[in-house]
Amino acid sequence: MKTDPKGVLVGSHYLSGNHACAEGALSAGCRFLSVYPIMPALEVSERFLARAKEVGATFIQMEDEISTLAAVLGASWTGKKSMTVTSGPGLSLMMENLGLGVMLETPCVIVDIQSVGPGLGLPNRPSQGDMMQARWGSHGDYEIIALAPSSPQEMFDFTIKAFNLSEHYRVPVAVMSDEYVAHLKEKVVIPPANKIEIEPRRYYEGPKDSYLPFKRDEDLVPRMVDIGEGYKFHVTGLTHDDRGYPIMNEECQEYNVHPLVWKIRNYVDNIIEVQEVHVEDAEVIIISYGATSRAALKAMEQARNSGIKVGSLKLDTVWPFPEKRVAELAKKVKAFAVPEMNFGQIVLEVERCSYGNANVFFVHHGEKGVENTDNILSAVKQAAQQNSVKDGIIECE
Amino acid sequence: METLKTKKMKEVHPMEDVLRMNRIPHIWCPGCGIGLAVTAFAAALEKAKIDLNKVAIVSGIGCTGRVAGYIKLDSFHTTHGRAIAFATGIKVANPDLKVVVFSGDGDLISIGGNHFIHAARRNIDMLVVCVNNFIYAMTGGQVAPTTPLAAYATTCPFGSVEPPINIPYLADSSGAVYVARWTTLHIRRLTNSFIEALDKKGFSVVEVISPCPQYYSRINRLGDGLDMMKFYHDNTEIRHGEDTKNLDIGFQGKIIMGKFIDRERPSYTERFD
Amino acid sequence: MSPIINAFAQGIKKSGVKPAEVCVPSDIPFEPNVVKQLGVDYFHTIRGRAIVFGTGLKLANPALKVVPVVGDLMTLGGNHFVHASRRNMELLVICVNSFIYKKIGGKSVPSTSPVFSLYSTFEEPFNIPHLGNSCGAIYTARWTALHTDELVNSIAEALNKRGLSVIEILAPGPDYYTGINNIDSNLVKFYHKNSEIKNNEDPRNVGIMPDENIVVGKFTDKERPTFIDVYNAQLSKVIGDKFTPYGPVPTSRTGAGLGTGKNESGGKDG
Amino acid sequence: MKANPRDVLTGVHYIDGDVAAGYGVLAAGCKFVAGYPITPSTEAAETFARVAPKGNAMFIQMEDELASISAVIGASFAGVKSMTITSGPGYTLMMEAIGFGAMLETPFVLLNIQRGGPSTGVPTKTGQADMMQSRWGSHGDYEIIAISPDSPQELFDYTIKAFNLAEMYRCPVMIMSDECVGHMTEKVVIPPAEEIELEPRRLYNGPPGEYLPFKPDGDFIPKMVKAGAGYNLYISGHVHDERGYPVTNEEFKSVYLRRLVDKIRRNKDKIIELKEENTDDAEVIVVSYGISSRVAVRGIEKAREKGIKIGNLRLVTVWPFPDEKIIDLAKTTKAFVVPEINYGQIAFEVERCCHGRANVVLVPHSGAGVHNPDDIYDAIVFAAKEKKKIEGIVEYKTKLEKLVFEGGFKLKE
Amino acid sequence: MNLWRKPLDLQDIKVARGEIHIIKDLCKGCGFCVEYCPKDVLEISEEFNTKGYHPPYIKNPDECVECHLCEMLCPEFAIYVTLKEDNNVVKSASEEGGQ
Repeated sequence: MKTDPKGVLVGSHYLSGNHACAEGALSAGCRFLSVYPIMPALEVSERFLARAKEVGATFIQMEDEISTLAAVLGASWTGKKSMTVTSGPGLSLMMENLGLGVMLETPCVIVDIQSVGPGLGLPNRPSQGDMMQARWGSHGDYEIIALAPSSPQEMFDFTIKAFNLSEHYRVPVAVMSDEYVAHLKEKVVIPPANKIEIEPRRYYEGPKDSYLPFKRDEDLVPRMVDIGEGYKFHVTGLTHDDRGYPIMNEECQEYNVHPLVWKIRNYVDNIIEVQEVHVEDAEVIIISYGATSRAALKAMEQARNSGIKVGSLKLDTVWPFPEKRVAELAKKVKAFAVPEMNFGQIVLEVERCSYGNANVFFVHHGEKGVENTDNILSAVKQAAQQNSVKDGIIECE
Repeated sequence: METLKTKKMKEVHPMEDVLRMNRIPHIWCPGCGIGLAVTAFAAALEKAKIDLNKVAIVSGIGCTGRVAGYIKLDSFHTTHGRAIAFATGIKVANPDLKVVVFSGDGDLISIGGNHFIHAARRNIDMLVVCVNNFIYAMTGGQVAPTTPLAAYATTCPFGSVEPPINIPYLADSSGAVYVARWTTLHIRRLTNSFIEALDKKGFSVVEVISPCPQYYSRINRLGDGLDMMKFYHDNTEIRHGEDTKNLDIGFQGKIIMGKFIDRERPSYTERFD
Repeated sequence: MSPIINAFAQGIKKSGVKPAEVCVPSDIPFEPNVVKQLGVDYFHTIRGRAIVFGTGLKLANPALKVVPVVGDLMTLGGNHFVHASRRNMELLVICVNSFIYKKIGGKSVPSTSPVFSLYSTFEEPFNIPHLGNSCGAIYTARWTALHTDELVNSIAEALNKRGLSVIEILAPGPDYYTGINNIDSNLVKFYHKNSEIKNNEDPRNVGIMPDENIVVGKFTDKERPTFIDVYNAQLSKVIGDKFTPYGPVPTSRTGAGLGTGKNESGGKDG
Repeated sequence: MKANPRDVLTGVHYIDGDVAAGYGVLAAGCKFVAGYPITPSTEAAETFARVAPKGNAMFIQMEDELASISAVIGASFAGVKSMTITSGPGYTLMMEAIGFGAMLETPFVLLNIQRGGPSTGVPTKTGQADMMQSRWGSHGDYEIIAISPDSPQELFDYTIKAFNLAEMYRCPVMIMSDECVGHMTEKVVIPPAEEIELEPRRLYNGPPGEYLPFKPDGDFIPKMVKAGAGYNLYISGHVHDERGYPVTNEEFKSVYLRRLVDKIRRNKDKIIELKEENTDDAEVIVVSYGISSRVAVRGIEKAREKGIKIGNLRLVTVWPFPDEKIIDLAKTTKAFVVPEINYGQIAFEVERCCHGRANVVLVPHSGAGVHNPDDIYDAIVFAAKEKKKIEGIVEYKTKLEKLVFEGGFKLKE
Repeated sequence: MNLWRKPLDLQDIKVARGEIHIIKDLCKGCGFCVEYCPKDVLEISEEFNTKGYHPPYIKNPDECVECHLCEMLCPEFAIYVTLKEDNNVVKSASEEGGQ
């Protein structure tokens, strides 16, 4: 399905990541934004609000982040594509309703502009410290999709993609950006509406009285209806059956929760997207995502110039994690270098998926500036010289 | 009796249009008043002459939180305390809908207190039904912000030490446009209140005082549901338009009921446009 | 130093409370040198939780004077304010209200984007004294940052109240990104000029309305037993002599505290 | 330091896990508990509320979980040991403040009686699906300690240990129990007070002028003072330097943040407690924690009877994860079997530390119940027979899954 | 009826008579209907329903004046009243949807 041209600001623009994100949302057909102001995500809501009237979108500033996501879930059930945007502390507060979103299988998008944590941290400095939180932050078992854009253009593209994934798999999708990308200004090309493919909502189209809100299709995703159409359905955050009625036993828990996990895990190949450069002959591969991939690609070029065979694997989709691809590559290469703006999160996943076939070097990145490649280069050099596989993650000072 | 038995399978309650009869019997204890609040609400829905397809009901967690599951509307059982926030999203995204939040005192006033006062301030057009049974019953009888001073609960084994909140006063001071309080015994007046409130544009609050025979009454030795109903009969007073600051409820003290606030204020969606 | 901090420092001095006993949990950043000059203990908490952080401090050591200074009292922390007032937790809540309202007194007021302000332009702000009063606060007052003397007196008075007191200070500017020192002086002058003092006014009537003068003054001043008073009274009633009252001996005017014991947990340092 | 006899209900009790935890809290010298009712953890809070006046302690039921945890952090800074009690959804609400507590290096304890999730899930029945959340649930980088007891006796013992660890490492300590243990009634022996060793608060005694609230001692951990004692504290949830003043310069970010993770990572050996059985020459090792470890014993015994060389590794401390131990064991064993009441959390950690040397068989469970020991036995047999190395986790298909998804089954309310 | 003056059309006035229907297995025996029936039509029976509660039975069927108070005061939706003359009020079970 093509998108509604009303929200698409066709042309080539010079936009910050945050503004590109707002444009991406409007282009994807998002018509409801609920926020609580938090640095460094403010510009998304400003841009959205400025454009809301002409596009016919709704904007509400709620009293806290808890209610923000609750309102987004409510709005999504009225048939509007909905989104919220926040930063680390806000994401922490949203976790409970994220769980509700997973349980009600509500499509919605959460944009997280990561800043340094924990606690109040540094609200105006980039970080990638919420990556594990996006996957594990709410209680109970679930799977989620998280994308990591590395430029304003990707902020635009990935926001649209996030809406599409979210409608297709009926799961909240997180766009895990960071302060650097959010405030970085670059050229963003917005294609015309007929070039933007969007995923329509998976509506139920049967007789009204036989609608079952959690009856799963072949691909384990149930179909939705809007509020106010006379379906009179019931949904609950409790463990429920197909009708959405709570049942408190082991069998129902299995029946309800296992498909929540399967509907993502069984389709990882369709969901995951990675960008690979020079991996064919690489001895060392830099695995990166979000803003760090900007430095990673630069470091790769620099290392190639100095004669080290380095490749790059950029994770567009961070969750679900591209386990298979990393495992394949691990057999071919000597080592992975993983630069992250945290003290080790995705690198643990890389360690897990390399199955002892390659060394894993962790580069604590960002101290000298996000685009600085010194640390990555020294890690890459170290990695290229290391011929035996060591136990555990090797941390580069 | 014989005839009743033979006809039984065909019998349907007149409220089956608005209730999910296939889920009833419900989970509430014998003598619990939540069922009465639901009866009154169901009766009001039938009498209010509104398009039932356009009504959404949202509940939080707790005994009253289960109400959404028994009413045959588009119904949502959400997280603890977030019913109003969830409903705000529904209402703002689609202003054509009538949104009702049906939840308990702990859910709406304790953990959801912030959403309650903010929705009242914004004057989001919704009806909030707060069933007040003075205790957290679903988790086994913990002290609630409505538990009267010196009443017992499991987390205040020596009597509650916190003055209870006056829900109508809180709603009034935050800007609600319609505030009423009834007990479950005053079922017809409660029904009429629901009808009025459903018709009202803006944030309306109806507090329903309800017996909790299994926890509140048992811990405080107040008898069963029927005893509580008799208590309501003897110790209530109707005072329409009473100043909301006089509506505190003491332990086994007089309960003042009535319609206290009925005013006009532009609602959120009106202001937004 | 900003007028608020100045008034706070003088208020502490005037009240006779030792600054070392004062704890200030706050969600607005204070400059380190400001805290040094005040001589208090300062905690920069997460957004909206200053009051509950203060509740923890107070209950763990009832000898402390806890003064939550909050910038977003009524947004994230609204519920905590309601319930702390209801419990009558012994706190002095200083609410630095930096709402930005588009039009006051017929004149246009400089306003940033509505996303930055705590209230969107099409929403009515809370009447904080009224809300506080309705939930059970024993002392409510509102001043602009330029009502210096009144503010100092109010702070000094409220510091010696037993129970939840709330002082709303109208001071556009400070929030958790710009800090307490960053006051928009033009706007606060404007507020000061367009305000009118009405002490003991019914808090119900002091809502801040567009095109009307802002009512400032002291609105509520009453006595009610505090949370710890009621706790001690109720438990001694139920348990009897075996019960050791919690906290230090209250210098009670309300007569609710019956305690004789000393506080074991907080104690010596206080 | 010994426990105060007034706080210790010495004797042999027949109580459930929640109550045992409540007694443990008091015995550990905790003087402040803030909580909010949530099934299935309420009994612990109720117990403490009942015994609190005996120890001159304060229990307060706050308006929500956000308030509870913030009050607990505040109380800890006022100088008393404090804790909160919750379950899944409440735990999730506490996430922001847990990170804040970690940032301020606040000693406090959190008891999480896990239930079936996600969202409201199955409130009255068990689950173990918050394990990863306890480590990763808040934003930013931090480390915590998590303990998983498997009996009411352990809930008592490890509650005390949790307080000791919290005071020693100045970090949040989570007791990740579950509904099954919480509501299991067993014999609990409470020793006399003089046998209970408590870790006192690491207080600074020097003059106020020289005190730096975040200046670490040799072992990475700074000393504390009580609020209101004249030290003119400046404590900030922002990234801060040793004085507690906010740092805005990015270059110092890791200088001051690093210690939050290092103080746990470098003291790992001292923190981690494991229970091992026959792991030296085992061909298959069962790695389990909490209630699953008790269920696993049945499967293990059955496997042993059949002549399989089987080892048992029980994680008492789940976080920090015993990486080195698993790495070592992976060198000698063929496979790990990980039964847990979720669809794979700790199993991922085991897989990570195997480095491809041993297979990892996950025996999942939906929650709302415990494993069928036969499932664990079958998984052990499978793991023992499997000759080749399998990449990735082998997810064992449980009897429950077959029952529910393979034909003819109808859900009953 | 006690009337202070006999209306002229007394012959034409009919007091509405109701028929009470009890769905016994839904009853939890709270006794609200018995207590608050203005005409004392109902009484708790000795028999048990499938859940082990004592449902009410209709003691004085002719006394019912179709006031519906028992229906309104039943928290279990287990009792309802129809007008005796008009049996069409009873709806068919087939309308019950959503199963």
